[in-house]
Amino acid sequence: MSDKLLKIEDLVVHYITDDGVVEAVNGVNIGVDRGKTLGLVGETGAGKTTTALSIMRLIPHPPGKIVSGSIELEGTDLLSLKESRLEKIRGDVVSMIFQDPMTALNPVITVGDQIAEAIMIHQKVGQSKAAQKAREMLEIVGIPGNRAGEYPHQFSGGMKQRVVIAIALSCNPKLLIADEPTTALDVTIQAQVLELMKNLKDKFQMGMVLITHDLGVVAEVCDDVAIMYAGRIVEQGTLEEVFNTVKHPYTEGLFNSIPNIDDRRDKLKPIRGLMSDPYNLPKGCSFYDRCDYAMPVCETQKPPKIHFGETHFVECHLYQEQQDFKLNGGKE
Amino acid sequence: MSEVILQVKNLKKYFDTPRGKLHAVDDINFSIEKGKTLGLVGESGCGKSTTGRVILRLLEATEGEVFYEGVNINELDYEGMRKLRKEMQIIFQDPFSSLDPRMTVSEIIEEPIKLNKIITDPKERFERVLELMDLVGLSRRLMNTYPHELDGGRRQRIGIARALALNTKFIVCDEPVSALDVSIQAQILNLLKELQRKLGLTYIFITHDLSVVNHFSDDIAVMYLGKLIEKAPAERLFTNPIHPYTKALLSAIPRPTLDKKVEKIILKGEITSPINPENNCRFSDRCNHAQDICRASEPPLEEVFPGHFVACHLFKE
Amino acid sequence: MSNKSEVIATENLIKTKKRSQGADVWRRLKKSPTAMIGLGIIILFLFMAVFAPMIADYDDEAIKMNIKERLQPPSSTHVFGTDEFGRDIFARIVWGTRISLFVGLISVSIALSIGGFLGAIAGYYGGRLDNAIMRVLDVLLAIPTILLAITIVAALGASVLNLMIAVGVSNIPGFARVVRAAVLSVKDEEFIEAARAIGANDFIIITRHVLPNSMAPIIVFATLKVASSIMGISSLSFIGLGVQPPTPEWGGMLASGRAYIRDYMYIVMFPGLAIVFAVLSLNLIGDGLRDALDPKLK
Amino acid sequence: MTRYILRRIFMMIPVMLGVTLLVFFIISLTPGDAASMILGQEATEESIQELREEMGLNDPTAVQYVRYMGGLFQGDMGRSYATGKTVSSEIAQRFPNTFVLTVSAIFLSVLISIPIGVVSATKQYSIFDNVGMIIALVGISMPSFWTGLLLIIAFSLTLGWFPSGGMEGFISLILPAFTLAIASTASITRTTRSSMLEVIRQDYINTAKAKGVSKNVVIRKHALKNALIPAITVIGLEFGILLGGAVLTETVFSWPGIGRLMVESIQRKDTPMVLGSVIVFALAFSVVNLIIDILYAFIDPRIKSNYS
Repeated sequence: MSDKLLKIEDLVVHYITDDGVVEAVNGVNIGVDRGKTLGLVGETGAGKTTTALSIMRLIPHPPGKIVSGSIELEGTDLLSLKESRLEKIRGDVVSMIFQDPMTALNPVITVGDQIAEAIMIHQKVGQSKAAQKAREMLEIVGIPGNRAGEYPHQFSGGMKQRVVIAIALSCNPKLLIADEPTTALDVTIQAQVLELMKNLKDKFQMGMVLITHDLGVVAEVCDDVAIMYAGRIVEQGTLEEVFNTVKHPYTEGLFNSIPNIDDRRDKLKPIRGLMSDPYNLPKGCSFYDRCDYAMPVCETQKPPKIHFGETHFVECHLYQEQQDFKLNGGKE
Repeated sequence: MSEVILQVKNLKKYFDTPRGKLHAVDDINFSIEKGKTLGLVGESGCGKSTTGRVILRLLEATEGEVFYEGVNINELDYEGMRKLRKEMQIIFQDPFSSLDPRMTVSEIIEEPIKLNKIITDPKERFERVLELMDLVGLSRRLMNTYPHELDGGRRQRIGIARALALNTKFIVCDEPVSALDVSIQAQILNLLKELQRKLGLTYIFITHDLSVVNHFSDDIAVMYLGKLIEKAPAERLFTNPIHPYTKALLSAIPRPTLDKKVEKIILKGEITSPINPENNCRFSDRCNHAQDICRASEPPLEEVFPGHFVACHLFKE
Repeated sequence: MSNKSEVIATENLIKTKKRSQGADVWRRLKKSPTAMIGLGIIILFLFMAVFAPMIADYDDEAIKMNIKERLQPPSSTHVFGTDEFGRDIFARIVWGTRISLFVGLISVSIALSIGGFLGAIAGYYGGRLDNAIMRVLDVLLAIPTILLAITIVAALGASVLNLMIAVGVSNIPGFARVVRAAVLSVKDEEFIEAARAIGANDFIIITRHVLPNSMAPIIVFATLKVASSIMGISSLSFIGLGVQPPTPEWGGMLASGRAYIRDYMYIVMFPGLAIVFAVLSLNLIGDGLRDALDPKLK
Repeated sequence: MTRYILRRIFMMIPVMLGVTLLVFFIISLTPGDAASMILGQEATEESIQELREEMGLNDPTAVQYVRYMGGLFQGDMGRSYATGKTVSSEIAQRFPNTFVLTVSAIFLSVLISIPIGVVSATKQYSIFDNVGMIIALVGISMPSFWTGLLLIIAFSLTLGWFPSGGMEGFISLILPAFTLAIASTASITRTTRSSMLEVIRQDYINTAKAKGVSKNVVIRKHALKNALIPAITVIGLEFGILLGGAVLTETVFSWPGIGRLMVESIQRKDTPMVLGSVIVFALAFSVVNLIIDILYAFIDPRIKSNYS
C-alpha cells in the first residue's frame, strides 16, 4: 500500500440544517494509487459527491462541515491548508468534472476562455499562449480548435462534457475527480465520452476517482472499487475482487438489481426497502433493515472491518465469526 | 390467436420551431397484441415520448391514425375520448413533477375514480383507494402524506396506482424507472411485471435503456430521429440486431461484468434534431458503414424475417 | 383483500393526519421575525381602520376646523399635534388609515381579477390569444404605472372611486404578467398531463391543478402590490389628484402640511411615518410569504 | 446584432402607436370644454362654437386622433390651452431637466446598489447583509415626496447646505436626484443580491472554483456577469418607476421638468400639454427599454447568436 496519491482517513462530513444534522459522510477511508482509477459506487444520498467535494474542499459552508478526518494528497494534508494554498492546488494538482455538463459551464464566457483561465492561473503564461494551449486541449478532447471562440450554448451535451474534461485536464492534474461524468448523457454519447476518458487517463498518467451509480461503467474504467452506503465504505477491493467475489450483502443487492442485458431470463432481485433517513441513522449497521442476512447483532453494533487479503475488505458482521461465510447469490 | 389491441398507422407529429418543422415522429407503424409489452427504445430526441403522448391524444397527431381496439381515436370527440381514457393510461418518467404537489396520496389516487364517477359512494371509494395502495405496495399509513414527503420509488408507486385506478387495460409507461436508483428501479420493474400478469395489462414501455426493456418486452421497436428503424421480437433483437444503430446502441451499454467483454461500436458525431430533414437515412451521418445510397434516399421499413423489420439500405447487400 | 375492520383500523390510524398546507406555510412564516413584525403592524392598522369611530370622532376631531388650536406641537391632548386648521393629526391619521387600506385593497382586487383572468387564459391557452392579450398589455406597460394612474384620474376627475379605478387599472398589466408566468410554469408540468390523461377537462385542470399550484407568486405579488398601491394613492393625493380635502388622507395631509415644514415639521412627520409603516409592514409580510411559500427552501 | 436592434426598434412602433391611441382616448374623457376654457368666462356662445369648429372639437374622437397623429409625425403636438405656446416647444425646453434628473438618479442608484448587492450576497446572513437588507426594505417603503420633504428640512432648512428647490446649477440637483434615487437603489440592491445568490449556487461557479480561480475573481468574472442579467431588467423597470417618481420629486423641489409641467397642466385642464407629456414619458421609457434589450445582447451571448 505504498505510493498513495490520495489517502482519505476517517472522513466525517455533516450538513447542519434547520431540521437537524445530516450525517452525509461518517468515517470514510479510501486511497488512490498513482495512475490508478478508483470507482466510488453508491446510490443517491450515499455521500459520494460530498466525499468528492471534500477532497476539493468545496463543501458549501454553511451548511456543510468537515467534522473530522484527514485527506492527504501526495502527503499534504488538504484539510489544514489555507484557502490561498488550496487555490494553487485546485485545477493544477487535482481537478474535478461535475455531473451535469449542461450547467457546468459559464454561459457568458467562451469555452476557449474557460479553458485558458485555468492555464493562465497555474502555468503563469500570457493570454495568447494560454489561448493556444486551450485550442490544443479542445483538439485533444475531439473538438475542432477553431470552436474556442464559441459559447457553451452552441455545443451539444456530449460536446459540453468534452469541454468540461478539457478544462479539468488543462494543467495535467495528478488526480481527477469525475462525479457521474456520463450520467446525463445518451448511451451512444456516453460510450464516446468513456472511451475518451480511458484514453486520456493513460495519456495523462493521472489517478482518478470515478463516482458513479453504474457498475457497468465501473467495470469498463476502474482498477479499484469502493462501494458506499449511507456515508460509509461498506466494501472495497480491486475490480476483480469486488466483481468476482462479492462479500457485502449490499454489493450483492446492487448487482442483482441490474437488469442483465445478455440474459433476458435472469430474474431481477431488488433490495427491499429504502436507504435509512440520513437525519437519523440507525445505531448498528445502516443496511440492517434491508439486509436478507441480518442478525440481531447488526441492529445494535456497528459492523467491524474485515479484511480478505491486502486490498479487499468489507464492513459486515457476517464475516466476524466465520470468515468463509458465503452469500447465496440471491438467485433462487 | 391473440388480438391486436393497438395499431398505429403512418403516424406523424411535427412541431413548428423557429428554425423549421421538427419531425418528432415521422411516419411510423406498429401494433401491439393484448397482454403484451412493446418496448419503444431510443435516445433523447428520437420521438419515443412524443409517440406515447400522441397515442393517448395528450398531443394531437399531425397525420396518421391510432386504432385502439379497432376504434380510430383521432376521430373521437371529447366525450368519446374520455370514455377511452378509462382504459388507456400513462405512467410518467418524473415522479417529482407528475404528481400534483398540493394533493395528498389518497387524493391523487382517488381523483380519476371520482372524476369519471366510477364509484360515487365516498366510503366505497375510500376502500378502493386503499385496495389500490395495497396493490402497488404503498403502506396505508401514507395516505395523507404529500408527494414531496416521499422518495422517488414511492412516488412512482403513486403514479402507478393512479394509472390503475380506472378500468385500465393499456398503459404507456414513459421511462418509468429512469429517474430512480438501481435498487428502487428493480422494485418498480418487478411491480410492473407482476401487475401485468395479475391484471392482463398491455404496455408500451418507453425507455432509453435497452437493458431495462430486455427483461420486460415481447417486442422491441428502436427509434432514431423520428423514424422507426428496427422492430423485432425482443429475443431476436438482442441476439441478432441488424440495423447499425441498434448494434451500436446494444454494444454501448456498459456491462457490469468482467467476463464477457463485448466489442464496443463507437459512433461518430452527435444526435442532431430532425428539423426539415432531407430525404436520406437519418442515421447516415453517424453510421460507420454509410454508402452513397444512404445519403441519397430514405430506406423503407421492410420485413426481413418473419416479425423482424429493419429500415436500412445495407441489409440487402 | 381488505375487510371492513381493517379499513376502520386504518382510518383510526390516520385520524391524526393530513396537515393542511396552509398550516405548513404559517409554521414557516412564524419563523420569520420580520414577517411577524410586519403582521403585527398591519393588524394594528386594520384595528385602527375598523375601530376608527371609537378612537376619534370624525366630524369633531378630524374634519372641524379649530383655528384656536392650530399648529399645536404634540402634547398629551394632541399626541401628534394639530395641523394648520387646528385639526388633530392623530385623528386624521386614524381616519386616513381607512381610506388607504380600503382603496389599496379594492384597487388590488380590481387589478387581480381582471389582470389575473387575462393572464390565466393567456398563459393556459397560449398561441394567438396569448399574443393578442400580451400585445395590448405591452401598450399599458409602456406607460409607467403611476403616470397611467395620473392620466386616468386627470381625465376622470379626482374622487375616491376614480382613484380606485386609476390605481386598479394601472396595475392590471403587472398582475396579468405575474399570473401568466405562474400559470406557464405550472402548465407544462407532467401532473397537468396526468390530469388530462384521466379525463379531466380544462375547467377542472385550471381550477384544481393549475391555479392552486400557481398561487404562491400571486399571493406574494398581491401583498406587495397592496403596499405599492397605498403609496400610489398617497402620491396622487399629494399632487392634488387623489382624495380631496378635507377628507383625511396621508398624502393629502403631507401636501397641505408642506407649507409649514420650516417651523412645524411634525405636521409632515407623522403622516409620512404612517405611510412608511403601512407600506413597510406589507413589504415585510410579502418577503416573509415569499420565503414561506417557496418549496425550494424546504 | 444589427438585425436584433432593428427588430427591437421595429417592435417599438406598434407599441408606441397603441400608447398614443390609449392616452388620447383616456384624455378625451376629460369633462369640460376646451374652447370655453380658452376664451374665458365672458365669451359668447357663438364665439365658443366658432372656436370649437376651428379646433375641430366637434369632430368624432377618431377623426381628432388621426389629425393629432398626423401632426405628431411632423413634431406638432398642438398648442397649450393655457399659454398658447406649442406643446413641443414647452416640452423641448423642459425635457433636458427631467433627463438630467432621472439619469443622475439612475446612475447614483446603480453605483450604490450593485456593489452593496454583491457584497450582501457573498456575505449572506452577515450583519452587513441583514442591516443592508432592512435598510433597503425601508428604502422601498418610503414615499419619495415625503423623503424629499425630510431632506429639505434637514439639509436645506436646518443645515442650509443645499437649496430647497428650483434649478440653479449642480448644487440644486443633489437633493432631488438623491430623493429620486432612494427607492430604485433599494430595489436594485435587493435584486442584485437575490440574483447573485442564485448564481453562486450554480454548477459553473463550482467549476470555476475547481479550476483554482480565487474567490474574488469567481465573483467578479464568473458570477457578476450572470447576475447582472436579471439586475439589468430591474434597472429598466426602475427607470419607469423613476420617471413616475419624477412627477412627485419635481413637484416637491420645484424642478422645472416635464413631470411638474404635467401636474400643472392637469390642474389647468390643459389637455394638449398633458397628452404631450405622457406620450413623451412613454417614449422615453420605451427607449430605455430598448437600450436595456441591447445591453442584454451584449452580456448574454445566447441572445446574440439567436439573431446571427
